[in-house]
Amino acid sequence: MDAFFTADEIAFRDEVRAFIRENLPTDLAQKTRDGIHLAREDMARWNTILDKRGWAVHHWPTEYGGPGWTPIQRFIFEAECASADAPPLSVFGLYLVGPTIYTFGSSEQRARYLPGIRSGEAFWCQGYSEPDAGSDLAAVRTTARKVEGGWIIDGSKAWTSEGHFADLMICLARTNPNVKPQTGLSLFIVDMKAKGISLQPVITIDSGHSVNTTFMDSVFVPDDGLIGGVDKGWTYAKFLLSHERTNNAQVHRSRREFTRLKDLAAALPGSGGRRLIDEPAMCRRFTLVEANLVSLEVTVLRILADQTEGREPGPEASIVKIIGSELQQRITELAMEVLGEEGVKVEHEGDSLLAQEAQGWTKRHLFRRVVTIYAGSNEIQKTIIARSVLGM
Amino acid sequence: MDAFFTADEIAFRDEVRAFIRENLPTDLAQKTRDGIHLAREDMARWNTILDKRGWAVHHWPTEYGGPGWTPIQRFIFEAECASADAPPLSVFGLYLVGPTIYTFGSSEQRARYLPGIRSGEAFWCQGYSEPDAGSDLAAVRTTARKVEGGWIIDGSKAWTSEGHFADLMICLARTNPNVKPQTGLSLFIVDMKAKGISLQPVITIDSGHSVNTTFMDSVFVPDDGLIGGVDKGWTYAKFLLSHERTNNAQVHRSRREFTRLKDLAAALPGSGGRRLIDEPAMCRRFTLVEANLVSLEVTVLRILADQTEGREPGPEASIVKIIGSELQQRITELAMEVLGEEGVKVEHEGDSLLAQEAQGWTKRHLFRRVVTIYAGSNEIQKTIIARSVLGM
Amino acid sequence: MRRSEQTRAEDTLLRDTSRRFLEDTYAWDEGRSRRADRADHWRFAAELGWFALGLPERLGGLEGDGNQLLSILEEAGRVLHDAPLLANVLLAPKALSAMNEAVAIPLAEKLAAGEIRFAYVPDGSVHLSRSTMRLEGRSGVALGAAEATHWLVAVGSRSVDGASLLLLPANDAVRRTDFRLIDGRSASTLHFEDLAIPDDAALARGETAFRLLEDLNDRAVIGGCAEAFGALEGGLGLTVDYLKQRTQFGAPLSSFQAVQHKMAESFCEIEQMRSLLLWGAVALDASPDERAQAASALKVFLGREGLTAASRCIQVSGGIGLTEDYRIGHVYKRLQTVAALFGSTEAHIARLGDLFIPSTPPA
Amino acid sequence: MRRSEQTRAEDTLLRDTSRRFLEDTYAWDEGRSRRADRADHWRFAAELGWFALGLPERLGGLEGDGNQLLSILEEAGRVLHDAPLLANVLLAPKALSAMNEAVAIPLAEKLAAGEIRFAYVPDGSVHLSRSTMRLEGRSGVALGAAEATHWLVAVGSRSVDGASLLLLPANDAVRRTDFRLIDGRSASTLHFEDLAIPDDAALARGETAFRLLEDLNDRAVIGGCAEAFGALEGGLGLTVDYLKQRTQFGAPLSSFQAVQHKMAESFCEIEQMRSLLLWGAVALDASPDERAQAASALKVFLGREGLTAASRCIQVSGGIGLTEDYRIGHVYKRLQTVAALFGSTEAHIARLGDLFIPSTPPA
Repeated sequence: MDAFFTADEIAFRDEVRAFIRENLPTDLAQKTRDGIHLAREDMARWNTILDKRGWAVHHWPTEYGGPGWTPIQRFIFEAECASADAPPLSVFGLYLVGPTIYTFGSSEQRARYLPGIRSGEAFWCQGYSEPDAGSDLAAVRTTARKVEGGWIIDGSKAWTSEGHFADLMICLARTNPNVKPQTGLSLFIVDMKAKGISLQPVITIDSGHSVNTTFMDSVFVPDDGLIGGVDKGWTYAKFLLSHERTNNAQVHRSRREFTRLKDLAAALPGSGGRRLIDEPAMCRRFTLVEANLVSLEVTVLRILADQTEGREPGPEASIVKIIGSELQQRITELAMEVLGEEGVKVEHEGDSLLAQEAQGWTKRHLFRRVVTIYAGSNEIQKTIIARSVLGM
Repeated sequence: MDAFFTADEIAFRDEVRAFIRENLPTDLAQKTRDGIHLAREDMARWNTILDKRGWAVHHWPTEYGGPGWTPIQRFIFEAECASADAPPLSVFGLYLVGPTIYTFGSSEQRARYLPGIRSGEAFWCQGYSEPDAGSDLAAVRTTARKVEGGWIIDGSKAWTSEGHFADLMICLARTNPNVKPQTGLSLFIVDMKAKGISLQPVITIDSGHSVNTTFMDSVFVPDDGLIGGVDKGWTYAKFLLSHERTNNAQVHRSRREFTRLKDLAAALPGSGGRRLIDEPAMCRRFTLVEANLVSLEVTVLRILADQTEGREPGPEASIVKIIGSELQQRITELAMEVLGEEGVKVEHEGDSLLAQEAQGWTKRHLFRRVVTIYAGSNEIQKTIIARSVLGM
Repeated sequence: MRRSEQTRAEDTLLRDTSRRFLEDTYAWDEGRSRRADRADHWRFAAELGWFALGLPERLGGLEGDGNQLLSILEEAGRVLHDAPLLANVLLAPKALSAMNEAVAIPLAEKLAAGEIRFAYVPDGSVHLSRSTMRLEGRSGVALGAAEATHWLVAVGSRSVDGASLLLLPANDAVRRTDFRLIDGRSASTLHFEDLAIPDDAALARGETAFRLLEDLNDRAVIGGCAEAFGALEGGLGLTVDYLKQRTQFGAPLSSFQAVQHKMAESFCEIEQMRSLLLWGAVALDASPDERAQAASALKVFLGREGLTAASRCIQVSGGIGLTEDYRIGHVYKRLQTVAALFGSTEAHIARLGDLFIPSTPPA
Repeated sequence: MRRSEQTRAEDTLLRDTSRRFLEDTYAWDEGRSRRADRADHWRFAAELGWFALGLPERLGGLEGDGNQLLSILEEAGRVLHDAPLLANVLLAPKALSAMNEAVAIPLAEKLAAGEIRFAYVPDGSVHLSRSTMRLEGRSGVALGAAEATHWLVAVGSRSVDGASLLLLPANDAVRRTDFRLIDGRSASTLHFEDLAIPDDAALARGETAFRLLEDLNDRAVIGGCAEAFGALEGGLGLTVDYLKQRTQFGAPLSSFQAVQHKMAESFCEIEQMRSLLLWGAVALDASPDERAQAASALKVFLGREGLTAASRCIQVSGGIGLTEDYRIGHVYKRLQTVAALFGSTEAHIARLGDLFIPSTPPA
């Protein structure tokens, strides 16, 4: 898809590519290839390397340390990082908390919390969903009660990803029970080491631990832990969801994984002396995924191009979550066909390419059932499209 | 699937097969292969031939002229008729009107109307749907007003298939506007030559004419044209829909058409000196349809086996409309890929096999968009399954 | 995709003018003729600059880009236009650009003025003997060949050596079978029976011709998909409007969640197709490999997701969607037609596979 | 499918007894061990007649039919049982029936009593030298091989000439790699490294063995699909129950039309799979071609529609569906496992294609 990029952008890509080649530790790339839930220190190491170059918070405004890139440059940067197997950056600090704080937080909060996110020293988790408020955030029951000098928070949060190693949580809590459900919520910054917080690991179907349930029993949050105004939390949360439209598509990760899968199928033997990828059914399935993946890539590019030129993204922005998540699942489903029997083993034997690759794919395949559910399930996205875009 | 049949049933199949071989006129078989909407006289000719053998109304009770077959025998008979390209029998008289009249009609009505259906001399059409009551029959607006010696019917009926050559209509009309919508409807027998009836042809997207809109302007129906009790029409209509569970699957027609398509793809050249059907993508697509078609066949057989042994069909009966109709469309979609450019021509050149087959397939392909809509759209069927079977 | 403010303004003007003209002259009504290919409309289209847009300046053209050219075809598709615009807006300008200027300039002038019409005659089994300059064989489906004054004939397109691109004046000596397509357009098969052609009829031969034929066919694919896309996008709008009006079970159909989700799915598919068309527009002038990938990806997407999106529109419309008088069935037929022309869906899947899966293992 | 009243009564008794036993001993709870393959349960299963059911009378068996055998596997699948029932209920009885009675009778007696256990060791790349009676190569994934007392080893299954079926006592001289599968079952790969075997270990050779191996593998496919079907049907019930309880946006999830339709679609797929299993049950004893078609059709359906049905259950369950403590993810993993064993989905598509598309044109 080179036809989309200007000469300056191609030059920028070369610069990024060269930097990554020289600075990405090979062991980090290997861990990224092998694993699915990376350790905190591995993510932090890469974050620090990027921060030194000024590239860690690549989509933040320059006043908060961003490099001042256009959305297209960010696309190129992210694509290059993914294709080099660079570790993912911690999604909550970078994409959710940072923009929340520099948009709605006080100047003290900005000074106190943004540097840690930028450098990779501070890890955040998200406290929005609850056991009885999954897709329906208006049903949040966690309460924050005003006391002298702060707030007392009580309740529990579900699906706290990375909560077990996070330093801080951005937490949605009900501050006013007497108004309609959406308007009585506020956003708080909660120290994960505060008294009264306990976590219970949630093991997911890939047998991994990246998610937790967080219990908050009379957790004290000082006054300066409130973000923006009281009872404004819903507005802030919605703003951010509509602001960050393309990250959920995970287009770069999908492209990288699809390329790896293609390489694997080209390295494995198929029947009749052919490579596996040359078996007609396999080749056809790869090709159909390619047609869909390239259409996702262009869709994301077109949203970013609009943003680059200062136009608000049109309704196409609401579809990338749906098509991006479905594609992630199609890629891992294809992987299961490529792996065959090896794909259903928990332990793998030998150091063949197949054995090396199998475990990661199997875990990804299972864990990725989540992507059509989280961040607003695809059913909810479809209702949004029907109502807001099609006016039904 | 021979494993499903008893030796007696295999013998019965041979008998049916021999009869058809000897008695089905070749020109009728040819017309069935070529056309999609058959002429009345062609359907009638075959009906008469079957009637002489006592096989025309093969699923009616013996007291009304049925041959006393088990449901499995009927399955075998229908499969053999389809596979020999016998014309379809007129569906309304045989499957809808006949059972309605022998179940709910008076003995005079039975004596007067059943013989004509059996012999193929009388053709019926159905007057249920209306322009504003498609899937929602409770919205029927056609009225029947009691007058001396009969009823006056006013209103219009949509999608009157075969109305332009039918002798009689079975018509749902509102006899009581003062009760809830479902309970104020009655069933009438309307003479299509009665004063006040006019038809407007509806050309369907295959450019064919099989459907009409029927306008009824003060049409007089004598008292003996009312079937059963006043205001009982809804009950009767529902009873029949639940009684005839497998016909909508059109499994025999699908099997026959799929076999023909397979033969066509085996006769056409593909790339690289292969037969078209031996191209891997084509072979794979045929195979996937086969897996679905065979599962439909067994599903229908299993419902019929239950009926044969006097058990009420279970919930599986409600799914054959859905899977049968989707499969009909998949088969004609595959046909469009087999036909290539020839499939989008309205006129065809030469007398090659491809040219001969193309027109029928194209028309079928277009017209079959209807099968997921009519007889209770597939969306309505899914709601029924969710509510009645799954209790949601 | 990224365009200057000025180009954007030009784009908008072109699209708006085209749409107004098409809606005025080509409004859908139940009684309308299926063939509205009228000479006065063609001349007016020429006045709008549709046929000059794809021509380079040196041939007196407006040197419009891929986005602008496709926007005309999209708008034509939206009203289910059935005149042979594709060959004259997108293909003939390319072919003329490849010709000797002395011959090309007068032809370009007449094309731009709407005085001549080209038809693209895809290859079927056409063979040209180099020694005798005689043409033999049968063409593929050629849209608008009966109404054209000039034929761009693809010959021997399956091999580099046998390839030629011919420009022939439309000619009654060539046996022609005319037929309608299910989407209402007229087309023909040409039968060349030992036809002698002059030396200068061959615009290109051998490898040059082979590349040019691939280019033309990719343009036909991309342009055809643009027409289909316009039809489909219009069809979704029509369907959603109908759903808002149609009441069943006491509520508008548009209020049922299952119907809403079906339309949202079609919307997603249509937006993806719009993205692929954006790629197609820039790929028209990109490397042959990128152009071929964009063309085949579009064709595959149209033949699968595009047709699914259109059939969903028929499904939710119910009975009316099956009638010839209503528009949505014609949208479906337009898509089905484009899916069958210029290489089948499976053929383009195979081609895309060849392009993106390297035939030797990665190093 | 059609059965006498008495057979129906027997079927019901067998199924009810099996279900009660399984639910009692294998009830799902969050803390349960993933491996519940206990010796006392095995003996009780033997007392219920599970292992005698597939044996012919002449071997002291109960001569149950395919429907009855599959009903046990379905019920075991419903509770996500992870002991190696498949080989002992469905495969070993068939292999014993093919053996010399003198050898078979004592083995059958012990199988029926639960005193020995068979494992089916599918072919990987195992080769037997006829002259030296030495075995070389690597097996496929063998469920329960580590716990078995006897191995039924498929050798050279790709050619008529090289095929053998061996019965080997489980043997520490054979290198074995043990591993768990994602659905919690234990399995192994056997590595034969120039292993000498006695002459009488070969139950069959050549064409007889080839046919027997195809039979055993089809049985493994059909039986595996029965287990998967039971899991899936149980999973749908669990999901629908959950949807009725779970409230979002002020209403039970089960009241949303889009959710209802998704579950209806899964229901349709499950019922079709039930039909194919009925075919599989009669096909166990039908002609090799019909058996192969039924087995491959089942496997294809499981690998496509079956997995789709299961993933829809996870989707509508939301977050809880992703947790290891909840049952639906294990249903999905069971289906995924069966889809990968005994030939991949694409391999069975290819096989079904070979079976139903004649290789010569029709006359």
